[in-house]
Amino acid sequence: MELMPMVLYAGVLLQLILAGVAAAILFERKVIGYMQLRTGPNRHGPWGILQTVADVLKLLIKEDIIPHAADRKVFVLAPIIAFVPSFAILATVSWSENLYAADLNIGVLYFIGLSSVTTLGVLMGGWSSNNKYALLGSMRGVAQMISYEIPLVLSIVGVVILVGSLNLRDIVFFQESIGLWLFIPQFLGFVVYMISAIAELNRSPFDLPEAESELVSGYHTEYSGFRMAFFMLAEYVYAIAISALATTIFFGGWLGPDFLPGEFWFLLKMCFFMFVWFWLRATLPRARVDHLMNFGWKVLIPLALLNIVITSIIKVWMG
Amino acid sequence: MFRLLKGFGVTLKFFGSKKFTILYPDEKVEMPERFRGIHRFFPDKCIVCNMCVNACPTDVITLTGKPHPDNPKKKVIDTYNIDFQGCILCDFCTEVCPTAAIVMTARYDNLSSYDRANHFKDIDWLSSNEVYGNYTIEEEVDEDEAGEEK
Amino acid sequence: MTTHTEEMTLNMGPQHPSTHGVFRLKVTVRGETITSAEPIIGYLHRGSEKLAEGLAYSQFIPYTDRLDYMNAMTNNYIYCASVEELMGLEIPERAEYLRILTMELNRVASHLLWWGTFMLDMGAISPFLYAFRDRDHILDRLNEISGARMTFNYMRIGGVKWDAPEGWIDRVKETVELIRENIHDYDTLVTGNEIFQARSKGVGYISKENAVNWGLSGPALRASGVKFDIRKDEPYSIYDRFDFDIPTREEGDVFARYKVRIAEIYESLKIVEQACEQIPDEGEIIHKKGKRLMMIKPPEGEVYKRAEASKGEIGVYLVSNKKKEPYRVKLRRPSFVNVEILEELLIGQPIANLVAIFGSLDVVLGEVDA
Amino acid sequence: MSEHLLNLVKETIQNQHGEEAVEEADMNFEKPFITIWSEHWTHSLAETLRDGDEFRFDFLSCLTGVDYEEHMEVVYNFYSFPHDQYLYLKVKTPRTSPSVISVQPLWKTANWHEREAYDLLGINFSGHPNLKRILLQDEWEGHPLRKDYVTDKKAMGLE
Repeated sequence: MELMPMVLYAGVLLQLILAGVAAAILFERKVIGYMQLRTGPNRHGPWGILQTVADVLKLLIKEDIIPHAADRKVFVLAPIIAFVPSFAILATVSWSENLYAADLNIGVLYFIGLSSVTTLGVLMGGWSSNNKYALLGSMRGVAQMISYEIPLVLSIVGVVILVGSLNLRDIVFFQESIGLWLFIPQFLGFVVYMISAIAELNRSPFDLPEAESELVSGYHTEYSGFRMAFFMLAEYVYAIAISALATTIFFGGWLGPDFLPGEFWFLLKMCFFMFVWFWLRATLPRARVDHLMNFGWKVLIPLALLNIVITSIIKVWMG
Repeated sequence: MFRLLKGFGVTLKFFGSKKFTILYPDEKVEMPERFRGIHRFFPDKCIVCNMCVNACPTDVITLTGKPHPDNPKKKVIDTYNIDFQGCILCDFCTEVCPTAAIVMTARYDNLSSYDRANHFKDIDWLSSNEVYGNYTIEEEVDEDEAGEEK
Repeated sequence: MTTHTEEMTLNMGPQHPSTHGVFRLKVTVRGETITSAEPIIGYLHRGSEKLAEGLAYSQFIPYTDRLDYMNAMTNNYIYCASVEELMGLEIPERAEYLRILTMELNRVASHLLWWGTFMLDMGAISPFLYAFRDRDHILDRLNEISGARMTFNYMRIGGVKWDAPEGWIDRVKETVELIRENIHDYDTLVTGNEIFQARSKGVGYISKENAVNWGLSGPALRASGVKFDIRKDEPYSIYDRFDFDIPTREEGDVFARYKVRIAEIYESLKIVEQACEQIPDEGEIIHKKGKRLMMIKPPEGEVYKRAEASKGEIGVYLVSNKKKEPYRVKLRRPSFVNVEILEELLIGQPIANLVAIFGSLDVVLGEVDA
Repeated sequence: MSEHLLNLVKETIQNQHGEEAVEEADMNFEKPFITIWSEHWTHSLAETLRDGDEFRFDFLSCLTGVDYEEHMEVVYNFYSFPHDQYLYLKVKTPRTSPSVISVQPLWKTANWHEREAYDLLGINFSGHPNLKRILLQDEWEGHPLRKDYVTDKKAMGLE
């Protein structure tokens, strides 16, 4: 792409993503509210539609507090470092057959590689706050995100072996050609992906870095106002990105019956993933750190490896 | 092994079931007759016997009386104050009152204010506090019914 | 390059999201492992015992509401019962049944609330709201009979304040049915959950000897294998007329305390049902001496009376010197005693277990600080 | 049954500390009730109560202090799970410098009970590992549950 359309695409996408995050937060609060016999937000706008807008506005006009004892430069930089990669990885997502930014032949690698930079933001935020809860939270967060990065990558390897390409668009075309979404032949990989994605996102039941009953608010305890908003934004953009990736590689991307455009199917599948994550949050208690680590290293990684072995055998055997 | 999956069924069941929330300022909980809400005072009934002041465990009631204009042996109420900063709505004042001059309404939501000093309520406020619940007096019942019919 | 690690002092509270009120726990941690813990209390101290010395006997009843505000009926009861014992009052039959009904309903409400907040500590948010919904049904019933939702001030020396309103007993029966059904759902949601079991089984073990020596009472004691319930072993009021079990567990861990409380809800519902059947249709509800609120003067003497509250053994030690006011009231608050064991229990545990252990003891700070 | 226990405890104390050690021994609401002076309340006696075969008072239900103006009393309410029996033990101590031995080493639950009694009544429990204020703040003056404690609002500067 040329520079101008690229900038334009990024600008439009940013706006859409912001709207998407606002919708996702509302969606989350509504879903969880309904599951808890509440109605969720309902004061701002019909059906509480403007609730997130009001929240964001409130965050933006709040006083910008930087704790006296904080490491100022790192403290300021941390939310940005956490947010930027979560947005940058969206470049490779192909929303439909024709709507995409970069047709990258190492799309999967780019996606996974860049997203792990967020870890750095978490660590920086937790360390620079000079707060004990934040420090513990960020330590937990980093340990968890690094550990779960491995099963996450390994679970995708099975798909890559089957398809023979790292290009996200090729993966969808492959699914179109065999007429089957990959979560069926790659069911084991899919399960491992779903579980480690939750841990990657620090969402319930693996939300240990921000376990509010233990660590107040984890690594962003000291953040407020728009810096806090940045962390929140990063978290939700990341949730959107991960569900976009899941949609692409396991659920056939934009594929779907013809009477509706591909973007619609893509969004619908993403919504499904988001709903599952909210559902989990409403149902499960929080896991404990050591259990989480044990589970990641002793269960998920062997499972993912097993999946790779099986896939390779099938691939070789089938030709 | 996967008994945790059952939990998803439970939350999903609640997802579709009726919501329990009461949208507070629009709809309010109907308090039962006995509900111990904020007091109402009837100056005409009061015989200035000081029972409520003695019975109050938090000492928030203060009152003074003045001689009855017709019968100097009797007294009528002059000032009557409750300091709601300390009132714990325990109902002892109404329990000991021999003439039911101080009663508790079913109201619970008209004390909020921005200033603590506003919680000091005098005889005017207390006697004009709206009455509903257990302690309706005859005339007001008629008025209420008339109002509903309209 | 040399590295060294140091211990870190971490303040949990008094304004921490999971301290159940204003409770401060000063812990030192090495990494995430607790090396020492010191509970610091008193942030909610209101001097109840001193206040009692300046008030007439009846006037202290609303203050007992504010000790364990989740289970105020039993507090009401034990205070009134100790004065009654000093005075040697006979309580009318119907009043006794009303007392049992309200106390047991309140116990269910208290256990439900514990269940909700405990699960919130464990990171599950939905149970909290489900528990509050069912608790509300009970609070509505208690509101109908006593005129308040939490600080009931319902019992009087010699009886109870109000008789049951019309149709109340039937509504209680309906509520019991409703709650029994719902609890089953909640059980499915939580008890079988593997994450929850992994976090609670084997965590916070208290041995039988330790539990007795530390003076634990109530569900915490029974979860350690001591089959003791004051309602059964030393029946007060008319508890000997009802048929119910004392749930006990041998494990002594967080999960055992959880199971004991859930089982106790079922037992309490059983008692409520039986009381609804047995209650006489009408009758006096208060002894005639108790009717004159401000004129209660027990004879000289002292008495220690205890009862089974939802958190454990609540006791009142009352000294009377034949005046209008009590000479000395000592309140043995179960939470105050139960929370004490924390300093020993937490050592060597990771921070994530802290909230589970603390939550499993079911502590209400209004009661700890009196 | 309970009277038998009362005599038993009485004899035990008299054996350990002489005939006049027991100030008062009575039944109070069908429960044995014994008063002794603080110099006779010793660890060996407490240990006998906890471990002696007839007593086995393993549960210290409540510990409190009372200010009787001419003297102070610490009241122990013991319960025995194995024998299902009670004992009230009142330990008298002079008001000027009230001091009683700490039973914390025997019943761990006594730890906070004793701290509370120290905090509110100013009774000193010798041998307590951490005897400091528990409910009131550390710099509080006086002991509120003493009968001569000034509760006047004006004197406390609240009005």
